[in-house]
Amino acid sequence: MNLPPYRLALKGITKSFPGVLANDAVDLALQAGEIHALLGENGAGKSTLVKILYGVLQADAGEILWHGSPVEIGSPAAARKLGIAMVFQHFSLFETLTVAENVWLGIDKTEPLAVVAGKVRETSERYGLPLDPNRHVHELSVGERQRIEIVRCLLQNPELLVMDEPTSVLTPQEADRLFETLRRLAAEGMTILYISHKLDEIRALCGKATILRGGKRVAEAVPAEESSRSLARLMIGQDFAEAERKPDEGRIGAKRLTVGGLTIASTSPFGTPLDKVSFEIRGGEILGMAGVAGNGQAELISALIGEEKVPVGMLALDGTDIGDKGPAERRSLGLAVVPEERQGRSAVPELTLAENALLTGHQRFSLVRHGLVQAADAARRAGEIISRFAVKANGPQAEARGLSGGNLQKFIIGREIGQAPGVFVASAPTWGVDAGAAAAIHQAIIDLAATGAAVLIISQDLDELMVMSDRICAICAGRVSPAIDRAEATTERIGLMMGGSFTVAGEAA
Amino acid sequence: MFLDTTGAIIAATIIAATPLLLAAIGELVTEKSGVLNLGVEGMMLVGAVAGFAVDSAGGGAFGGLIAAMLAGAAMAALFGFLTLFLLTNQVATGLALTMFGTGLSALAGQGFVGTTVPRLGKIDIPLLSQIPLLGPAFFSHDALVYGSVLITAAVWYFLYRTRGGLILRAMGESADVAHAIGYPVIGIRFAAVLFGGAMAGLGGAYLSLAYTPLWAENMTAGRGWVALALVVFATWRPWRAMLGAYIFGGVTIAQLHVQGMGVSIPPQLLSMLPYAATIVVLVIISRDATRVKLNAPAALGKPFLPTA
Amino acid sequence: GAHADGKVKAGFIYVGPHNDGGYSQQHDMGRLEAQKNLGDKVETSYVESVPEGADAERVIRQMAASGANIIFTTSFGFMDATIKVAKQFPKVKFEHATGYKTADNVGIYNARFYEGRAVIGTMAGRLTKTNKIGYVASFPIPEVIQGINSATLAARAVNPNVTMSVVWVNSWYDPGKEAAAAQALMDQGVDVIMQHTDSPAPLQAAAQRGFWGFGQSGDMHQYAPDAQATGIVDHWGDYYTQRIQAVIDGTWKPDNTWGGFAANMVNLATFSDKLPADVKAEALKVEDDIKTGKRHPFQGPIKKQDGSEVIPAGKTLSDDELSGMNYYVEGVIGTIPN
Amino acid sequence: MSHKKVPLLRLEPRAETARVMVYAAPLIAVVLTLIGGSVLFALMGFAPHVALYNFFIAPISDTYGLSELAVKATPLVLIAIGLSLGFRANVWNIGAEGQLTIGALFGGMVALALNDLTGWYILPLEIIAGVLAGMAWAAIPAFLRTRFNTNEILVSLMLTYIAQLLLNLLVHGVLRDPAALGFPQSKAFSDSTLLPTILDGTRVTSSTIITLLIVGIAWVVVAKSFVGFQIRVAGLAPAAARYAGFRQPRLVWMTLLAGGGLAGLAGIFEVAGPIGQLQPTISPGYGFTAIIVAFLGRLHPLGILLAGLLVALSYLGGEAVQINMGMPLAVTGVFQGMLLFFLLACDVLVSYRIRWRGTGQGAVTGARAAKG
Ligand SMILES: Nc1ncnc2c1ncn2[C@@H]1O[C@H](COP(=O)(O)OP(=O)(O)OP(=O)(O)O)[C@@H](O)[C@H]1O
Ligand SMILES: Nc1ncnc2c1ncn2[C@@H]1O[C@H](COP(=O)(O)OP(=O)(O)OP(=O)(O)O)[C@@H](O)[C@H]1O
Ligand SMILES: [Mg+2]
Ligand SMILES: [Mg+2]
Repeated sequence: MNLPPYRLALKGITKSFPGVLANDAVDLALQAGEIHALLGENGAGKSTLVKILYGVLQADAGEILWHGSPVEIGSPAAARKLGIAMVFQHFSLFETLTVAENVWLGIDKTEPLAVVAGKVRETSERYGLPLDPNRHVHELSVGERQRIEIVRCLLQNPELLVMDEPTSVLTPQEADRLFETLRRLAAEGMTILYISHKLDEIRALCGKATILRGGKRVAEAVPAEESSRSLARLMIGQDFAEAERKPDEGRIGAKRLTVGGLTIASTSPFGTPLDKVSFEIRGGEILGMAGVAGNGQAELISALIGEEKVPVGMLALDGTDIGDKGPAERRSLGLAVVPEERQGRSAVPELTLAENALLTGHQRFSLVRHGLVQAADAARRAGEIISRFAVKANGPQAEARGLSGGNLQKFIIGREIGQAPGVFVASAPTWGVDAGAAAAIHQAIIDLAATGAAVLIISQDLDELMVMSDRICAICAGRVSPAIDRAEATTERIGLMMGGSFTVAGEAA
Repeated sequence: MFLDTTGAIIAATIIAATPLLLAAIGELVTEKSGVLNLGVEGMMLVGAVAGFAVDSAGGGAFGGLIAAMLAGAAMAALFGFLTLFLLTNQVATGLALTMFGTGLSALAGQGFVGTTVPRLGKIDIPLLSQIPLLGPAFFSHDALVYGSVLITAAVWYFLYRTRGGLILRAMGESADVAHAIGYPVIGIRFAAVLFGGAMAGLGGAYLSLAYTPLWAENMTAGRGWVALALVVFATWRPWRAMLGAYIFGGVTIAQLHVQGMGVSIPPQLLSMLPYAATIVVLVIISRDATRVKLNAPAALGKPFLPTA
Repeated sequence: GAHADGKVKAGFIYVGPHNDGGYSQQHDMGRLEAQKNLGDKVETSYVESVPEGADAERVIRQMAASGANIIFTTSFGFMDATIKVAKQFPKVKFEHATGYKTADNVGIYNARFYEGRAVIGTMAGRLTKTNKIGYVASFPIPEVIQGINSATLAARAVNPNVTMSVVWVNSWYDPGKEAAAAQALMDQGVDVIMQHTDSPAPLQAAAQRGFWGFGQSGDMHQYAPDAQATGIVDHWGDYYTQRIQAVIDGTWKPDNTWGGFAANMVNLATFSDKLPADVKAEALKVEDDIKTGKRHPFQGPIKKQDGSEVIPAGKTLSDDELSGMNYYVEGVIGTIPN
Repeated sequence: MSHKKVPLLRLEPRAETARVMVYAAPLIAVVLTLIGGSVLFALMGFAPHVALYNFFIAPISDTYGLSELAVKATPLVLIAIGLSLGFRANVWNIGAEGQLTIGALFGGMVALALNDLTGWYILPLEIIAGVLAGMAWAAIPAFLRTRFNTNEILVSLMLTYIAQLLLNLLVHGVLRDPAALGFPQSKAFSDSTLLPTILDGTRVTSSTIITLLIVGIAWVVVAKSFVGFQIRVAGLAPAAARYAGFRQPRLVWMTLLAGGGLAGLAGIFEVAGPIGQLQPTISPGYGFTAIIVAFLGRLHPLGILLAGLLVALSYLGGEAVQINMGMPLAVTGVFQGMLLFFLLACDVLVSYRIRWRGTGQGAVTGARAAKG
């Protein structure tokens, strides 16, 4: 073997957390100019592996070879010095600082801020990722925030760029543009290690894939030669049932959720106000709402939950005005809403699953009597959810923070669906969730709709919306487009709607 | 006469505000890094006694000030070790630090009761100190008064004009993010805590070496708590902390003048004024939630454990 | 009631630290003096910084239970606690300073500090060039008001143009605030500072400007050797010696002692070397006149601020009238708060 | 930013809280305090074993001592219970001292107003007045926080100074007993306005029983009730509380009022109990010490009860070493601080394992196989 040494080789990387072996003797080898996918179920150990590579975590055992020689990567600074850059799964940006300041903090050169700002502008333009270096991060959309991360990496001219689930927050058009950029970078010789749950993307973009399961490297594949389903099978290790929507047979019932001219200011100073949002959903119907994060979804979810009251006449549930009712009252009337933030909003990480069942289930599961919590009942309910939705957890007394993202999401969806809501709203129900778990969640939602519930799914994942929805609309800059039938929906058309090209009835074009 | 009195009131205000300002600036830096240290009063007391001890042992005023900073920093190091390395609750640890500092300073100060040291000397700024009204008000003070303004300016410059300051503010924004991009969060926070302690110590020494050159148990008389309030009052901005300290000092001095002129208002009511004024200003400031949110360190008081 | 070892145990309860450089320290010096005078016949102990709340009773009781034969409780706020514990320990003698409640085994004692203030008032009247004297005061209680009035009367007796400005700092001990109060007074034209608060800060503030000041509680000479004209020194040593001796002798009876110069309970502090000789001589003369009864600090005629006469010429204020004093005499600026 | 070194000491979160450590940690802390205290006392020239005996054993070696422990611990526990509810919900009331003062003041004013009457209703009235006054004082930060978003830590702290000055003003003024020769104190409370003692020869009153009752109630609230659950959620994850529909402002109000009410109750208990009148000083800092008690008790009612007793004992011990050994108060202050630090520090063992350099941590180089 007289090939030049790999640009990067990992040998036998092992990392354990209390109770979990996150990486178990993982090997990985990357060559110059390749785009390499790292695949695996939730909790397979992908992020852990790349954090070790970037010096955020230290492996318990194993070896890292950079251009063939062993290196110790003690900190991100050390990684950057070698030429490794990384875009994190969760943004590592400081909200109250400016774009330039964020970039400045993430690079090691001690150039003055002004110089860095200039370079940000220049680089962002060169790669088609426009950014104003003087804006504060909290003012920016999610897509723009991601650009900061990428530009920050590019400024260091890295030899290896690691991206952990970068496209989950982008519109299809934005994602396409990102892929172009990545291909160009690879062509210029950069190595890219790419993590995503979107298998179509992987197949289009990556030349090779390493697959992790339970912390072990179980396979290597050429994505272009696989189907999404076969890749998923490799990840899960067994076959799984994809969610299926039966053709609509007399499903559509009476109007259950009516949103009419919903206009509210955002409570967060950096949010998007809602502007005359109108739509309605009938029993048995699933409405999909596409949109790039930051276009008013958060405000809409918050208004639907009841965290923010809305004026009379804008929100009705089964014909009853609920605008001035709080979350608990709405829930008892049969409205269940699942926001996209799991840890800390729809679930409390430090509490047990039983207590998390109590969180929203106390009324419809009747878990409180005479002001006292019925702990045994709560545990029983949590147990039911766990078994019905195949949540991987050590029973009802397990703490929520110990669950992987996908499993916690199954538990939350299960908790809400278990309360047999008449109207069910979920935002990004399968965001960052692996294929198997996503299928299970989809199926549960479809089954709920089949019982006559009205469902709204807000998502950026067009594939998900295409599979699930009867009708699809889009949200952009606080306005919601009219819904179109799924039959008429194409990726291009929805992409345009997400970009704001639509006319709302009664408005000038 | 009127000019003289006004100048004198301003000068007295500045002097009364200086220990508050020093302690508040230190705490401001500590809090900007995301750590809430309620032990300012205790650190001030230990600083006051250490400064006095070294000065009276022949170390001179300068030696005393250095000692005060070291002593304050040592107390802060104890706090930092407990809260940053052992993750103890910051509120409780800060309060315990104040109790401990009160006892420790009393113990250390036993030999110094009833003695005095030369008061920190005044430095008249040439020419400027000759200007009527402004001269005596602003340009005829001891070194630490000028020092406190310079420190405020330096802290402002550091926080808002240097990379180090940006890093420090970033720690207070999100320890997790800072850790993820590779900053030694605990080390930086520890340094900020030490700086806070050193400044609190200096503020304490201002009392025992300049304001009233003597040592007495508990001589800070609650000024550490006022300094804490000033930090929030200032929405974590150095210049506003200075403004706040001067307002608080001004109200305190003004009420004494009012009494001296024979206006008879119960002294208790007058003594309430600075506290009531602080509440009023806090309310006015915090009504604009956005502003507060932008300036308040988002991670303030939150424990941080790096994953390793 | 001595112990088996022949020693009488005497306990002291202080409201501040035993070395506060002021009020409590003077009591502690009294304790040490008694200890020295009585040698092995007595064993003394103290508890310091006892809060004037629920804790006082426990500490006093603890002291009694631990075998003390006589207990001196040295702050006004200990009065009721003393009475309560005294009831439970009829064999133990109690002495309470500055209060007014007595019992079969509780005596009271205090010093006529206003006598000292007549001396320093006289000196201040002579020393002021601006004819404005400043007074840093703690709380508007009769004892403090007596001092303000006594000093004002004495000052105006030698210099009728003198006025007295008072600033209440609402604390017995807050050096910073006391200093600020003195500064404020001086900024308003005062050039002699008196104080009825315990820290040397007002005196130091006066010294800083080259003005005269007077110490309080203890001799504050060392804080400002030039500026302390003199001061009022609480002196409890003689009294404590006598009372403990009475316990040793078995002659102790509850008493109400209010002593001044004559009883050696009030002393004058070291005089400044810079003090004009005539002023010093006059001061010593006033002290002597008061000691020998030739002069009373509250000698009629005395007028209130509004000009109304409190006491006509030829009469003096009785102890009862003094104890309830709640007005300013002519020459004091402002009115008493409350 | 340099290469990261393996830190000398490192905490590793436990997968689950360690049951054993819940009880062992305080014991370890006490042992460490005994060792540290011995060194301190020896350095100061006192025989360590005598000092420790006087600190921890002598004060409670007879019934009277035990009764005094109850007297001292009662306000601490009462206040800490109230504060702990708030702390659980991230409501930082550090102004209990002021709420205590106001409770004592207004409860005391009712007592003084009814001083010449007799009747069973008098005590309840003054107690209610005390509680309501404490609540009212805590309502100020509650209102300002819920309405104007104002930081309650500072408002409640500033209000403490104002409360003390108000008390001072009134006892120097309108509430002053005319017979007290101008001294700042009110008339003594009459028997009908005083809490009767429940043990002859001691100062223990029904306040101690009521406090124990409140500890019990608080336990039910915290451990069993839905309100307690809501408070916990609000503290752990405010966004989850909003999502679930637990009304945040209501919880802020509730916990602040509970804290203020119990502090006010402690205040009226003090003046209608051991003090027996209004005077400028009522509390030797109970409101602040109780904050530490609350944390030492891990915000749990039963823990608070134990912590309150321990802290109260350290005060009695401080008095005992002064009387019996002539040890200056300053030394006991340092010793107390040491005790608190050790207790706080040892609590880390409950949720974390301490790792020293060299144990359980491998470097990337060297393909040492490690087991998870
Ligand atoms: N800091 C940590 N402490 C304890 N356990 C952790 C920690 N970080 C990760 N884990 C656990 O290690 C395992 C691997 O996690 P990792 O984040 O690497 O998975 P992943 O493959 O990135 O999953 P996802 O697709 O959900 O992002 C999981 O079981 C996770 O719960
Ligand atoms: N070095 C300096 N010397 C004098 N004044 C200064 C200096 N730096 C800032 N200032 C002024 O002092 C005031 C307070 O400064 P600070 O930095 O605390 O707030 P700021 O950043 O100006 O606040 P904002 O952004 O809300 O206007 C401002 O008016 C600022 O312009
Ligand atoms: Mg991941
Ligand atoms: Mg600025």
